[in-house]
Amino acid sequence: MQALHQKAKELLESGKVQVIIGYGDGSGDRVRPVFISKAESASDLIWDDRCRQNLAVYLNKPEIKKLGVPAIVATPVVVKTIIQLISENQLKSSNIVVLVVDNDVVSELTDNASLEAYSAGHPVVFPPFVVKEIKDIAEMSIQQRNKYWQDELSRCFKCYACRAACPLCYCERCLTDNNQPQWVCVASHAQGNFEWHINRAMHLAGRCVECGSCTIACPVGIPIGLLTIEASRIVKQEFGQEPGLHCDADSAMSSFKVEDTETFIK
Amino acid sequence: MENNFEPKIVAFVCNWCTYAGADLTGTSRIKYATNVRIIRFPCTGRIDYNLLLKAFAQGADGVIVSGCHPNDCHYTSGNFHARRRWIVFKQMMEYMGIDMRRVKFSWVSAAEGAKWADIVNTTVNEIRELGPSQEYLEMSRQGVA
Amino acid sequence: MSRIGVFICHCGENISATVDCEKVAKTLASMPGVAHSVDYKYMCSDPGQSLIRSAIKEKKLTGVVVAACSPRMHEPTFRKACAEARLNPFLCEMANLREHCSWVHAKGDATTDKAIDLVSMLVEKVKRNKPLFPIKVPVTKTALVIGGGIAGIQAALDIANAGQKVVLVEREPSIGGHMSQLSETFPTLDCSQCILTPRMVEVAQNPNITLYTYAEVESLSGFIGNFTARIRKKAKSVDEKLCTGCGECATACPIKKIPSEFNTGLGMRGAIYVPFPQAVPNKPVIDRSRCTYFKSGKCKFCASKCPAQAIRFDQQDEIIEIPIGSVVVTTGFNIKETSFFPEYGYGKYKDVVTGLQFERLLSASGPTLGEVKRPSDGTVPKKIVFVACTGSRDPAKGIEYCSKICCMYTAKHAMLYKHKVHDGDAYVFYMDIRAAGKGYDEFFRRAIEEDHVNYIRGRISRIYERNGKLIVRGADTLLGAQQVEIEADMVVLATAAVANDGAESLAQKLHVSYDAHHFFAEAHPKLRPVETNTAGIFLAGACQSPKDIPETVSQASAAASKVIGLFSNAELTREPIIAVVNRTAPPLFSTCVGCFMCQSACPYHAIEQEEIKTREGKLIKMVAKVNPGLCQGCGTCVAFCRSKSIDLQGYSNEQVYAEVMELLS
Amino acid sequence: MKIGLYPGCSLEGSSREYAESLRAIAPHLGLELEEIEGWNCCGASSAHQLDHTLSLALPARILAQAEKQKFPELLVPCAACYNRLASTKKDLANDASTRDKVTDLINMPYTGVTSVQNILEVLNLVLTPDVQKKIPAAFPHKVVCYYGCLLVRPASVVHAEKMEDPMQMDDLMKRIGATPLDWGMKTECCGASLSITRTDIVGKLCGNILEDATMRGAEAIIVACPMCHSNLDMRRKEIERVTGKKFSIPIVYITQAIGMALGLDAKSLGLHRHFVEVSVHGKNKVQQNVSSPSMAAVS
Repeated sequence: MQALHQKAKELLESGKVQVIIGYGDGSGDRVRPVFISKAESASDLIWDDRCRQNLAVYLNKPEIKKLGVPAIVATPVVVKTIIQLISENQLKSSNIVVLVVDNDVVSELTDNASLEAYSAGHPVVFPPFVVKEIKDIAEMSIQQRNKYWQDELSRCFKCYACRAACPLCYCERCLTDNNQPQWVCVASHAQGNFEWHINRAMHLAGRCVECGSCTIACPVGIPIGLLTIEASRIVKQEFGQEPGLHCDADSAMSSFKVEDTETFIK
Repeated sequence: MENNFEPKIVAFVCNWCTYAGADLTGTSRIKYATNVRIIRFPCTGRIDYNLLLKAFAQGADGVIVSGCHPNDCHYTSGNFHARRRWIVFKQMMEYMGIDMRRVKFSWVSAAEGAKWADIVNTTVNEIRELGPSQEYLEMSRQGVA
Repeated sequence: MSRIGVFICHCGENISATVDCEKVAKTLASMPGVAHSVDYKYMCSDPGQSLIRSAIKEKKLTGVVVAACSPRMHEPTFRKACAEARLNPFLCEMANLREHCSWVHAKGDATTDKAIDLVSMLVEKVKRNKPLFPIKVPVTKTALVIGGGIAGIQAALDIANAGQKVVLVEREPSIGGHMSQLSETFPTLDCSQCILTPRMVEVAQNPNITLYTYAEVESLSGFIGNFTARIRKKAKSVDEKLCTGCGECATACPIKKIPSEFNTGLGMRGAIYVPFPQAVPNKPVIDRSRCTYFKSGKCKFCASKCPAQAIRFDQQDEIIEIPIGSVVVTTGFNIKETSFFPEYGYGKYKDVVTGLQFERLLSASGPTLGEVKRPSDGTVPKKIVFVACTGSRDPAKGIEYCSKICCMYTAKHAMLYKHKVHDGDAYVFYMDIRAAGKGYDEFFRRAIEEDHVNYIRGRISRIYERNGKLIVRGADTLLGAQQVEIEADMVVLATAAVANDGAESLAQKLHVSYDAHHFFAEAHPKLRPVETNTAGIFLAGACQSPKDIPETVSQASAAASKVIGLFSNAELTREPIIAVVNRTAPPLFSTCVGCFMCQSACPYHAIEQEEIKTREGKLIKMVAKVNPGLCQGCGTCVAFCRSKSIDLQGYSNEQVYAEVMELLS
Repeated sequence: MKIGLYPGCSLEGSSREYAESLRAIAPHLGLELEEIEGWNCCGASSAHQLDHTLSLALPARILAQAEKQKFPELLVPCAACYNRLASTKKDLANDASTRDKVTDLINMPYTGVTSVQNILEVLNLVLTPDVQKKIPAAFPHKVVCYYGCLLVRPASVVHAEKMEDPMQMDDLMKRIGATPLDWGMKTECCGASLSITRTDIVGKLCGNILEDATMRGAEAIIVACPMCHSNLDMRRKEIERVTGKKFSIPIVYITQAIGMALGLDAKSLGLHRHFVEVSVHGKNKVQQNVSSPSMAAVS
């Protein structure tokens, strides 16, 4: 942690960055995002395995942009998110400083190549309970899956916390806010929830870097991360394309290969 | 037992190939079932998967999506993008428990009038076997009621 | 509240035979938003159309649905009728009750109900149609012709003589293409140079034509009427203005032993050379890969000998950017080398030559000044075997098409050989003779009857050399496939005509599609043979598929007429079925968040990035913008856009959504 | 290099010299040949005229046997057997239903793992530069290489590049010091099985081959197929009767040529079995080679 504090102080004092986005103590034993712009309060930054929210979601917020060049304390999935956002023209590696901490050694990643190298070296590892959930659902029949998701999604009351937590959900007017025509029913009944969650999954297919922030954010504990994990799995299996690896990658869903294969179009 | 359930099926087709193929079915006077209504799109690339969701929500029992064969697309790549979209959408729907046998994807060129009639007839028979689309209707009714 | 007019057509009784038209009209009359609903026997007839026009005026209709045949048939007709009644044509839609309903179903309620559904679906759509106006696009009145063979020359001259500007780009040091390498041309045997050279001179002298030789297209961007071409003028190392074409440099150049491309390797040229005597422009270029100065910095003989001091060793490649309104691709073809055929010796035997090489031997300006001599020892061959279909019509060689011109030039070769070597024997192995042009069959018959060329129907299996002679082993299928072995002095292979090298990369630069053999793809084989799927880019000649000179010239003139037609009006009008990115009031400016995935999805590169700035010029956000000239209205971007910020006029999200809702309600 | 060997009937019968010469040179090339146990006939040309499934089952059983004995590669010196095994492997590879039918017939597990190699491919692997060092310019003769048909065709099965003008044998001959001449009859037909029914046709066809080779001054015709050898060598009298010309050019297996280059004695190479006296020999001194087939690799 000291190395992180030292680095944060240096960056702020040198004026290289105007704000450090990192993790600080939250209520109870939880951790919450902190935005440090004064060198003295650099020591508020903490770094342990409780730090799991995806801080990249704050990089494009107008309030942060107003402050100037931000630095961000990044877990591997945050680095992947930044690479994906760069490939979607939302960020430029030149005006952010990414701090990665590996067993108390802090290093700065300030260009595409270093981000990509770091991301390549840190594949996503699912916690055991997620692995188990994925396996359970995979073994279900289509009826069982229908029942499972109907039950889970029935708890959704359209608070859209998942949308707020996801750094890749950066649309200013979301599909759900569209009422001419009303693509997604507003009410949080079975149909409205189904339409929202399948659209969220389709929109993140080939883009979700599986950081799990949406699952963390869901107040009623629906494992909605599984949906976007499945969407990205389909894209990787069918088209061999993985998000968060290259800053100049072509997005899987807006490109194609003549030799894409399928068996159901007759 | 004579199954005389008449399924309601909507077909999303591309104007340059399948719509023209259906025209050819007409000019060749090939008869087929009346259950299908065709909606014309400039290209399969234009067909939004949300339309399928809306169709089922409105009580459709089956959907046909058809367009140009690969490399035939009037706009060179609309059907390739559509293919990628359907590959992901089909598996996502099945992952969330929706039986995708009610959706028929096909390539029908402007010269395949007979094939269009055959697709319509086989789809109508298959959907008749599956019966009315229960799980989606329940989902809509359960919420709205 | 919309006031929609519904017009149900009986189409004689094509529709009314199985659809109860009156019932459909009556049912639609009670549909909300429908102000007028009638049925009539022939809607597309003049009285039918006047029904629509008068209804629009009397009932002040805001939209029209004509339920009749396929919109692919009469949509333009009814849209024109609405326009005449001062209703925007794009507020008129058609329901297909004939091909999709009456002709394919039996009479009965189900059919009539389906008809009602189809019409009511279109009514809901029309309620949400917006008036649209054709897109006007300015047109730059300069044509770019790529390729200076006979096709390019003809197209350039036709366009220039119509008063339009032309830029003709040719890769070789001189225009003329393959035609300048021919001796005489079938079927009239008039000398190729005599009929071609005047045209070449005309190109050089025509004020409307800017000629760039030894130059290639670097890139082409933009769209119909508004292309920008970047041409790379390769350094000729000679100042074209000063050079008088006297040829002193060529004689002075110490390097003599470079196989001349023009003479297909049978003749030699120097490092500084003019490809052939009648070259246009008749100015030399330095082949920098073979010139001693560029290798070791010494020599410079040509510079010392040049009376006009025109040699420029330090000249660099030059890139020119030209606004272009239309492009004609006339890059021509190539022929397979003998080394491609293992069964005929892999190009080991000097006396096994291609048709083009034999043309050079026959040509008066050729390496043997028109005398037929064996490349190996220079003796006059007494027995020549001509082999048709070498590589062509041969799926095993990957060339399954017929190269179209070989039967005719092989007959010509045999005739010219007999004219030059009276006591010589000419054999032609053929599969089928293709001589379908005007005067072609008579020409080929003359070869047999007057010049006694021995035509043997059969393929040859192998050629190998045995004590100085070429043993040609074949079969004569007209004599029961009897084995034939000929000891020939020389063999001429009529090798397959293939796409010119570099065709694929040029096609990719122009975004024009090409087939598996790298020939350019025409928009429609029968109805649009000289157009491509990319608006404003036309094709002519053998670059589209192998063809002879008469066909090439007629295609060139056809392509030229397309260009002249395009340039004849100041602006270009295009159907307004295009995508539009929404714009909203500040501070949002647009719901588009600039992910630009639509840009990579667009096959026509029609989506650009627009910078939205404050008055002081500070960048607020980047949003997508559709170029109306390029967008062809496929809608892939619309269905793809996650935030639904882009919509397709004529098939908007609201319209298609309404169609689905109405259809299933 | 240890490799499975499928000799086939002719290497045990009419072309014993091909097998003897192969076994004689094997140790010198570091080649360890291990014959397949209980091998059966490959069906040759007769099987696939009678019954297509039989013509697949016979070679499949051989390959299944090779799999049982865990041979990654299988050397098949005879061109006909090689062609049958290679085409069966290809046919069964992409036709699951026939594969199941055949595996039932031979009731042995067959997956098609073993790769089928002909004599030229194996010799190309083992005749390495350091082996060449041991036999410098040891077979200094002008020769022509006759490939025949089954070693180079059909292209889909036998991936010989430059099918019309193959060079593998010419290349091997260069490695042992010979000078292969360019000639037109490399892949011309020798008449094959017509040598029994229509020997006159074989006489005419082989006559062309022999005449062309002799005319070019070749001292021997190198072959790698029992059928080519027997037609060009054993039928020499009929050929001379049909063509009315005398040919004394010997027909030598490539394995015999290598054997002579290694200086092995004529008897161990089976040269005494030829009808036409072998007038060429290796430069190195003749050494008595008593290697028996099962002897492990010497060098």
